[in-house]
Amino acid sequence: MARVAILRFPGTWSDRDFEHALSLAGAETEILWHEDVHLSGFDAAIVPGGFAYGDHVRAGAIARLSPAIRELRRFAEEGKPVLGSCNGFQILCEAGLLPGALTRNVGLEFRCDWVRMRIESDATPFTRGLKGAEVRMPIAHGEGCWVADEKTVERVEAEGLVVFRYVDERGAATAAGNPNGSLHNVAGLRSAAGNVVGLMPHPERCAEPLMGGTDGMKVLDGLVRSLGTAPAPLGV
Amino acid sequence: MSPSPTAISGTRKDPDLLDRVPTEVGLTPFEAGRVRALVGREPNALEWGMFGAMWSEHCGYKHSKPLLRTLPTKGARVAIGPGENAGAVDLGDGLLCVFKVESHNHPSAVEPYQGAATGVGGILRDIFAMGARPVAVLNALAFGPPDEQRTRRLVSGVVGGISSYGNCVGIPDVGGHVSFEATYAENPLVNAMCIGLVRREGLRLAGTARPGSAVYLVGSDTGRDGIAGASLLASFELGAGDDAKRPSVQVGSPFLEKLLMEATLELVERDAVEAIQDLGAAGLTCATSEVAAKSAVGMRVDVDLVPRRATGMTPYEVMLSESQERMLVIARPGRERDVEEIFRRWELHGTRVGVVTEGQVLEVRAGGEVVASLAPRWLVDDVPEYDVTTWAKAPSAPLDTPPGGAPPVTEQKKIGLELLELLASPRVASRRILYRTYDQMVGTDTVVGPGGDAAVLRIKGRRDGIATSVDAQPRVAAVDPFGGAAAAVAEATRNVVCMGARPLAITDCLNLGNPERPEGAWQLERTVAGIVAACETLGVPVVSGNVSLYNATRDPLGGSHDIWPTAVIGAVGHLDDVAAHIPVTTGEDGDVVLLAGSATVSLDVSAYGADRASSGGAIDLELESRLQRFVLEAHARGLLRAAHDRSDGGLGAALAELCLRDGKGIRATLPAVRGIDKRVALFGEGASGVVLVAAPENADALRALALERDVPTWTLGAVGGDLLEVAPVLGLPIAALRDAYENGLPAALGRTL
Amino acid sequence: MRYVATIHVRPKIEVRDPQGEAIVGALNSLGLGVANVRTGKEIVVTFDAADEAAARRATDVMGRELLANPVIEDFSVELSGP
Amino acid sequence: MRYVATIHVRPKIEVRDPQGEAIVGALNSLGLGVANVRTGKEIVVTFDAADEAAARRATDVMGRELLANPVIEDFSVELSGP
Ligand SMILES: Nc1ncnc2c1ncn2[C@@H]1O[C@H](COP(=O)(O)OP(=O)(O)O)[C@@H](O)[C@H]1O
Ligand SMILES: [Mg+2]
Repeated sequence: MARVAILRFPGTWSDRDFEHALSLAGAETEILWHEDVHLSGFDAAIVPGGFAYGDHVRAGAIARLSPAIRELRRFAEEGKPVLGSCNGFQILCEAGLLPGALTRNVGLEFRCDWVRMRIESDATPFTRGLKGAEVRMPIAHGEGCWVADEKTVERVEAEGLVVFRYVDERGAATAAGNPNGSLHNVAGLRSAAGNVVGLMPHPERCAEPLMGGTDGMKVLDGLVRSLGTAPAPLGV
Repeated sequence: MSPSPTAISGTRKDPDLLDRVPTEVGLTPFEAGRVRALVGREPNALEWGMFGAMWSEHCGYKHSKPLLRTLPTKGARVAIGPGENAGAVDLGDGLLCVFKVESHNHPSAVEPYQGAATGVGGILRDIFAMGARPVAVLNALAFGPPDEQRTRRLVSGVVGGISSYGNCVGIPDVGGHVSFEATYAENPLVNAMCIGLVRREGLRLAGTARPGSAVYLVGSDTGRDGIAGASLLASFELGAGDDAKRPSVQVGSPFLEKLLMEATLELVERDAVEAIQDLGAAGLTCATSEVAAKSAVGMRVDVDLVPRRATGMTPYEVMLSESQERMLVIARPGRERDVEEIFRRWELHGTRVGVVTEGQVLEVRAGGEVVASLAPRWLVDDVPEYDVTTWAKAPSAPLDTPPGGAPPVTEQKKIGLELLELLASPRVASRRILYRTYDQMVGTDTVVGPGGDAAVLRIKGRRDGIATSVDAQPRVAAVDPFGGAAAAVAEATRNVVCMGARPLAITDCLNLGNPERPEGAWQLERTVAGIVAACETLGVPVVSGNVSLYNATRDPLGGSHDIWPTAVIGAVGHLDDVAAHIPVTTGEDGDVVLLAGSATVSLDVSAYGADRASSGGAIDLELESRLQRFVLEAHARGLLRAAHDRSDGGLGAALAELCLRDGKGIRATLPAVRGIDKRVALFGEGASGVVLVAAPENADALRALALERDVPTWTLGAVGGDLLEVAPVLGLPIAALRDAYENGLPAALGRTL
Repeated sequence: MRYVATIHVRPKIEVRDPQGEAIVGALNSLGLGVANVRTGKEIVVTFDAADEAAARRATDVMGRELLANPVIEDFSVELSGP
Repeated sequence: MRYVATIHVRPKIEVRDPQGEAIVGALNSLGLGVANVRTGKEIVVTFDAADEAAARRATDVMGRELLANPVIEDFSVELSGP
């Protein structure tokens, strides 16, 4: 069975939610405290949502100093799948594992809502075969506005690193579909190698019908299938 | 008898101080006499301070306790009644649902953002102090008119504070209530409710500390913030002369709260603790004396060991500081290492500050000396009680503020336009602009979040679930405190019923004015009586609650008006199968739309408004009870497609909200009730009304069941089309309804959605 | 006339600063010997005023009415220009 | 030796500052003629270092490693003490 590590920093709160959703996807999970993160023996790692260290200074800034990040970097360099959602995406950007930075939503407010996204890259273990698909997932963040300098933005687009892009009801990447003012409607990115993926929305919150949607299961199921050992997922 | 500590210098020498000190800590001469009689000597300044805080209205419930005893608190499903940090109901199979509502009105008036944030922090601690994991928060708010600058600042601050705190800790906000009425302009209401879950064996109560056990203080360092703030001592001038300038504003740290919560729950899970108590009002004084009194033990605390945030703090300041995010933890003997290890791993500052002792004395030490020595029960159990009914007096003249509030509609417009205006009005319009700033889904248990009649939560690993709603009926209460309180209980439980859940119990927060005035006393008495009557008839006990008195508002002439008596009621209901709740839908094309319960409505205290209210719209509690049971039975028999409570905005708003769920139309006619004007029928408000939607093949069975259960029904029409049509008075496109309903509040607050 | 004002907003000394507390911990984990941290905001405003006295009055309004919360924060102004 | 450093963190000029934009609107609604606002942070750190050179190195570490994100922010340091 696929073994997935879920990192827990002081202030993380989506750890249990991922644990539950991944168990539905047929993965074996373990929550690791950030001070004792040893990833050998794991097939993939999740950096979940939350307010690590209260998001003080900037979201993810203090978490970046944790010993867990060194281990995560090593793990990512080995080509192992890493998924950061919400605060996890912020931490991955702060750690330099993904380009750019996440700043305060242009509306200056925390926003909890459902958003639509188009999957633009299937060169990741999470989105294989999903290119072009439109998905609906919840967001819950106050600092999800992705920014970068012009050159980085160009490179990100040229290399096809955008994995998730906010779209409106008609499927267009307009301001109306963009909940936080992210440049180019970026909702999620991948690393050049494709194994590290971060996104602001919460796939673990839409992994069963009772939660109002199942598109998140596509991403988690994609991971488990890419690890090649999964039984058929439950509940979708 | 307790050892007599050396008096803090000054107390005895200066005869003037003898009377000034008790007054300054908020005690009346009568109460000071009681203190002296209990203690048997002249207390020192610290001891006076401890009495002042513990005997304050906030901690001691002086004016409400006798009335609160009349509340029905027993029931087959009640696991813990009032008296603990929170109450609890039994969900079966060893799981308890713990919940409570708490007010933070005064702090929020002073500093809306921090006041509301620390209100959320406080109620969370009440829940996890019992060993329960918080799974949801709700909030009930009341503000003045939204077009006023002051209101807008309060709304932004309060909602921002709630959102920042709850989101950071990671507890979903699943529902609430917001009133906008002039009466709250100066004195907003900020009530927060929290729900937690705990296995029976994990429950921790305060009364289980045993002599010899170590006492730890964990969490935030103790600062000078909010020294005795809860005892209404805005500026207590003991000690250094700059005390008055110290803000009593407390700044919360949700990050620390999250760590404190996880550490506390781990302490309980590993069974390393004997008792836990959160530090709230009156800080260390309250926590130590409550644990000691409830456990019938004593406690020795050395204030020198308390980690401080400020230098030079006196024992008085340490004992009465209300710094946030602190817990008192009584370790099991032999488990001190585990306790300390858990603190350390959660990166928390936890310090041993004392020990539980045999004799029933709370002894405070500083600099190697005893600086206070009091029996805990004096502070906790011997609080004087006042029977407000002895001076209660109904107001002789009707209220001078028309509770309808809105200007009377003199020149009547087209009724369709009136409905749109009503949907856009602050009393009715969607609260989405506020609750979308709250994380509603963290925890992945929210099956129905804000926006439905009640929220629905699943419980992972189980089939059953919880429904919860928090409500208030201030306009009704303004003219009839009894009726308003009863209507609030009815609405909260009815909202839960509209999700298909059986109400198990309620929690209540009594937000009222000055109980020392005859009218305030009368309002308090009538409010409690209304809750009692509704609870008894509806069969729901009260398991927890909170009282916030002295909510008063100043008028331009410098006089002081109490706010409308506002009972905020939080209801918790149970669903055997959470997946089988009544869904938040409009229904299918051709489905039959009915009104069940009561068609007796009036514009008197409605959102639509009337020039003068003559009555508060009496509630027939027997009918309410039959209605709730009927809806549940109809749902159990599979007869319902949808249900929606008729509340603010009357039947017109209820039908419009039903249409907006799926964006489907409804064709309806008004219930034919003799002598009722069409505006009254459409916009009038009254308790005990639910709009039901049923598949055509079930409609007859539904009506037959209603007849059998003695619940009147009126067939209104059918789902279909893309208009809300109420023949013969209006026909409105869904898009227009949506625009009015969604943009109404942003517009009123001067924002864009 | 165009002026530039830098308005410094700081929590009052006796008010708790949880962000500062978190930074102390983080900096010490980097091996620095940090005793205390206080965090504040700095708002640089470019604006027009008739003269320096008017500019000072304007910055005072900015601080009092909007940028600082008088209950828990103090502010100070550095004015430059025109 | 004890030093006090004030570290100013400002968004890079090309990065959008929505908070600054909101303040422009709010200040203008107070009737002030505001052209532009940029918001930054100001962190006052009290810390120990062997000497001034060490103190400067320490503040550099603070800014680079934690207080400013080079992708979006610049920082500057004012050092005083011991
Ligand atoms: N302050 C709030 N926070 C979260 N949700 C709220 C708040 N106020 C209202 N709501 C939600 O908005 C919906 C409508 O509220 P309300 O008009 O009071 O409904 P009802 O009349 O059915 O009680 C409910 O789902 C309620 O939970
Ligand atoms: Mg309501």
